[in-house]
Amino acid sequence: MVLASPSPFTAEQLQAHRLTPNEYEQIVRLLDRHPNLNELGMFSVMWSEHCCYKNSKPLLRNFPTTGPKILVGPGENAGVVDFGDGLRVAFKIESHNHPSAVEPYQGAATGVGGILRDIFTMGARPIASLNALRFGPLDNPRNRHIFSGVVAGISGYGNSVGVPTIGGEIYFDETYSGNPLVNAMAIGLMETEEIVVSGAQGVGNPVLYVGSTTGRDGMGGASFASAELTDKSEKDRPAVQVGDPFLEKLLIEACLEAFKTGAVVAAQDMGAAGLTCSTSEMASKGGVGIELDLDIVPAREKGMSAYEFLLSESQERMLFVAHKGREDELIEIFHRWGLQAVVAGRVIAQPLVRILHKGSVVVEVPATTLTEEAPVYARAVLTEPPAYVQEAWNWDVQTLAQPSDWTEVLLKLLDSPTIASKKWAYRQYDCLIQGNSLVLPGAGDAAVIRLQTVTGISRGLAATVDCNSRYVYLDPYEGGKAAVAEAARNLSCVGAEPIAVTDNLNFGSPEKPEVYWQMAEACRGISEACSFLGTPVTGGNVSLYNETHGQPIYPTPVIGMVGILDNLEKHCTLGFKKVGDLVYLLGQAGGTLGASEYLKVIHEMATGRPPRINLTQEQKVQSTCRLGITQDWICSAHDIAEGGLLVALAESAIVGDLGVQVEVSD
Amino acid sequence: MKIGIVVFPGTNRERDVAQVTEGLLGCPTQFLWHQQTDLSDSDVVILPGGFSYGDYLRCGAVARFSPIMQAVRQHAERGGYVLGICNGFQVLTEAGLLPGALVRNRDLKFICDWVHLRLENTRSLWTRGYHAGQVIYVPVAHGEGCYYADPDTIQRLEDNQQVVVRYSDAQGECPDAANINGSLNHIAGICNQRGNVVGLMPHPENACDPALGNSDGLKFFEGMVTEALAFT
Amino acid sequence: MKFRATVQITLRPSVLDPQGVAVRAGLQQMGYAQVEEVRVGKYVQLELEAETEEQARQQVDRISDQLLANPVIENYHFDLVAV
Amino acid sequence: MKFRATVQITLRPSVLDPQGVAVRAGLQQMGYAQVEEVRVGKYVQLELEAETEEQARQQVDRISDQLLANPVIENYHFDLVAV
Repeated sequence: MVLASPSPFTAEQLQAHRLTPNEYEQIVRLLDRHPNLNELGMFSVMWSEHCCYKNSKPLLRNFPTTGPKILVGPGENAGVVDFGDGLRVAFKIESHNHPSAVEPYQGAATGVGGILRDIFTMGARPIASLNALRFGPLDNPRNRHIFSGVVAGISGYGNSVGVPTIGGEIYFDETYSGNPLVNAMAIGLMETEEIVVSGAQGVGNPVLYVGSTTGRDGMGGASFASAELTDKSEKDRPAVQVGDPFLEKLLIEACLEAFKTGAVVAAQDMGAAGLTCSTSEMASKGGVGIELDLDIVPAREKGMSAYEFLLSESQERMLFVAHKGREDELIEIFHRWGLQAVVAGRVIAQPLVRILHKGSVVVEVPATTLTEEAPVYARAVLTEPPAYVQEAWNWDVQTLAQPSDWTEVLLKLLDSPTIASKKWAYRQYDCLIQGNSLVLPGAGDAAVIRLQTVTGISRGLAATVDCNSRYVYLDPYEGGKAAVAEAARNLSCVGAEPIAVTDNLNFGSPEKPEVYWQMAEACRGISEACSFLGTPVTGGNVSLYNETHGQPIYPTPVIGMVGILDNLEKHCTLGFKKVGDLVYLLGQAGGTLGASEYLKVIHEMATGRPPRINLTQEQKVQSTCRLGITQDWICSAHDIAEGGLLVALAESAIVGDLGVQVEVSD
Repeated sequence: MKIGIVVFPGTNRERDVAQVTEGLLGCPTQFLWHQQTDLSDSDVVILPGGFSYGDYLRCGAVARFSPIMQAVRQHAERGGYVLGICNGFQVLTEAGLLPGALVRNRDLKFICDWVHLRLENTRSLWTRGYHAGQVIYVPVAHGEGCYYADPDTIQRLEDNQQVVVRYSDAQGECPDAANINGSLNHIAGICNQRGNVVGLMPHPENACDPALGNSDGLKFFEGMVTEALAFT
Repeated sequence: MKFRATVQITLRPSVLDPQGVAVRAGLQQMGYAQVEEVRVGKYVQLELEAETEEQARQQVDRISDQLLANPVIENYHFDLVAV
Repeated sequence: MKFRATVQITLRPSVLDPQGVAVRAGLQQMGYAQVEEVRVGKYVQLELEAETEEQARQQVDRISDQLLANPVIENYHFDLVAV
């Protein structure tokens, strides 16, 4: 039954709020009335892909998410994994692709700030971060500007906040020219007895707003028509937020101190869409309601409307639920660290989000309508691979001319930005702070840092981010498997046992059948590999509509993976060590040139069928490699990836400052 | 020998130093919050690395006016030992406890890399364990580490042997290529005339733990332990 | 003719200015309580050759818009004098 | 009375100004060959309460000398207007 009264909103307003007509109708059915403008803004953000995964939810259902070492799986701010002896590791990856295209420095910086907050909101001290970056070719000045801005932003924020940036990957390809990818991963070590959850509990408990003040930043660029904002001229409304790493460092210390008092019932970072997201998710996860008064929220600007308060994306802010009577204890801690802290509301029995402004109720909606009842689109998946894939699979290697000068080929490959050394970038990241970094950027296939228990037991944590998006573009199922297999292989090459995954699924528009097919097939491959290799998915992020002028980027499901080194001395790096050492190839030689970097760099072709992953073989090769490292049979190990065997040998020689001689028999 | 490590809002390497002074060397170590004014309980005061007050305006510009800096000045005037590492060195120059200033790196980028340092003055508490001309391999991590002072000050530093460490190559030479951030005379660290206040940009504390592969920096802190024995 | 331009680049009013906030806190700590608002920006001094003042103004405006200021989060304004 | 001061802080000529050098190189690359000299500094805008303009000037001068500029490497100059 749709209400007889006409909708107070024009088609443009709905479009600006990225809500389709029938999504609007569903809102009206859920509320049994028309939403007001503030409520419409809240639904617009909460029903975006970023918050509710409406297009990807059906595909994520079959990821394996449980395992003996998994303490917290998908659904919380970050996944938590048991590393033994009381060591519990929180980790997650998140994307800031669109803001980084608009303002590279601040887009990347606030991406790092946001993912760090997801970690310490669980009660964990951030101990490391990694990043997966993708740009267009560097011969284009615009791409160079975005690349140097993003690296400077990660460096500026990460170094100041005091978390070592220990690893990552950078790719360059035309597909990312108009739409760079900036995925930031963070890792933390639990410092509180109990893992802090985000579900609100205890009717009457105070709701605390802590951290920085609220301003109008982040509104201009979001999906809001200008009509909804106060008369502030466009010139004054920036599309991007500016991060303050100094304040975030204070927020880390204050929050961890606050959690250890036991006075905090629940906590959540104010991520995308700030107050809207935190109030509705905390209420719905706890099965209760939250009432919040905007007049009490510390504002940085005068005359802000309720709409602007609710949708502002100002940085470095958190929402807490405290035990009634212990709020002053928490407020004192935040004030000592020079931060805002006010009781802005309370937990209520009815499962509603009720927002007050200037003495009147401006929003009152059931919390679950915002979080659980978002539409889910189970789209049809193509039964046949799209034309571009079939054409690529028919590519015949025989048509390829044999190179006359192999040295020339190697030098050209080593000189291509995707393969070449990334020192220009990681030299700007502080990878040593906190004094636990063992395998540094460039030294091994994965980063390794030391974890220490209070009782002095030390253990290694290895971490990596990986994805070859050309493989996924040309065969999403095998490409998805390859991304997981390569991440696990990189961990095994430093001697670590792969434990768990966080993923960042970067795709084009799901409304395009071939893109949705890429998503479905990639997820099928990822879940198969994660199940087989025993690395469950503990959460992650989905970023869709990554396109320029309607042209989607290569499907890029970035896999972040962490692994355990029981014995810190038994770790391995990729550089050759001693003259006279023998070089072994684990696994089969040969394979295909399909979708290879060789084809792209030397022949400027992105075609052919990528190599198929044999997971049983993969498991054997990796466990043999790990065994060899623990038995001290192996003194260097390197995964064969872009550029194949030739480039892998060259990289081990260069890093080891030695030579290598190999006979290749036909 | 009791160690006091100063913590400003934004300091972020205080634990790295404590891991060495207390963790590796067993010296009693405590953190001193920037609003404290009593340093009587500390024989050695260390200003560690970080971004005090976010390094806004200038690195260390705001930290210099914290209440504790008055106490640090008095501690230094009494002959007490003061060490400023990276941001700590910047705060000491802003406070006038050491001459000159640290400006933006020559190539405008933050640098985190390992460098060779040549020991120049080995009479200070911190460099007593090394011999003059010795080359050590330690990391740097800074964006504003280019040491600058007017020509007279530079001349005075050289004449009084107040240059403690210089950026060099593996052989101890000082070609321009080894000057990582454009510092005048390759200066990486200096001391005051009396020698009790030392400031340097590199991070010896991140090159102390053999378990992490390099301990060239450990002797830097061991001087305090041998000095302590001399006290008792 | 030689001209000297002084370009003042400031963050847009509603953009968070962490530097301004930190400097104001520092000033208050030093006892300057009567300082209410602090904004920190960039200041660029240019010397350039141009036929006329009008042409110099156009040059500086384009330079400021294309390179010196980041239009997404900054505003600029400049003064020009013949040298 | 309320006053607004604009403080311009520039590096002393003897101090290397890598930012100025980089900006000039960038401008040349963009075809602005006629730009000869570029110096990059800081610009601070203060709003403060004071009884008289004279008192405000003294305050701003002390603030600039003590905090905003580092005399070892920087010069400062400011303008003041009543608001």
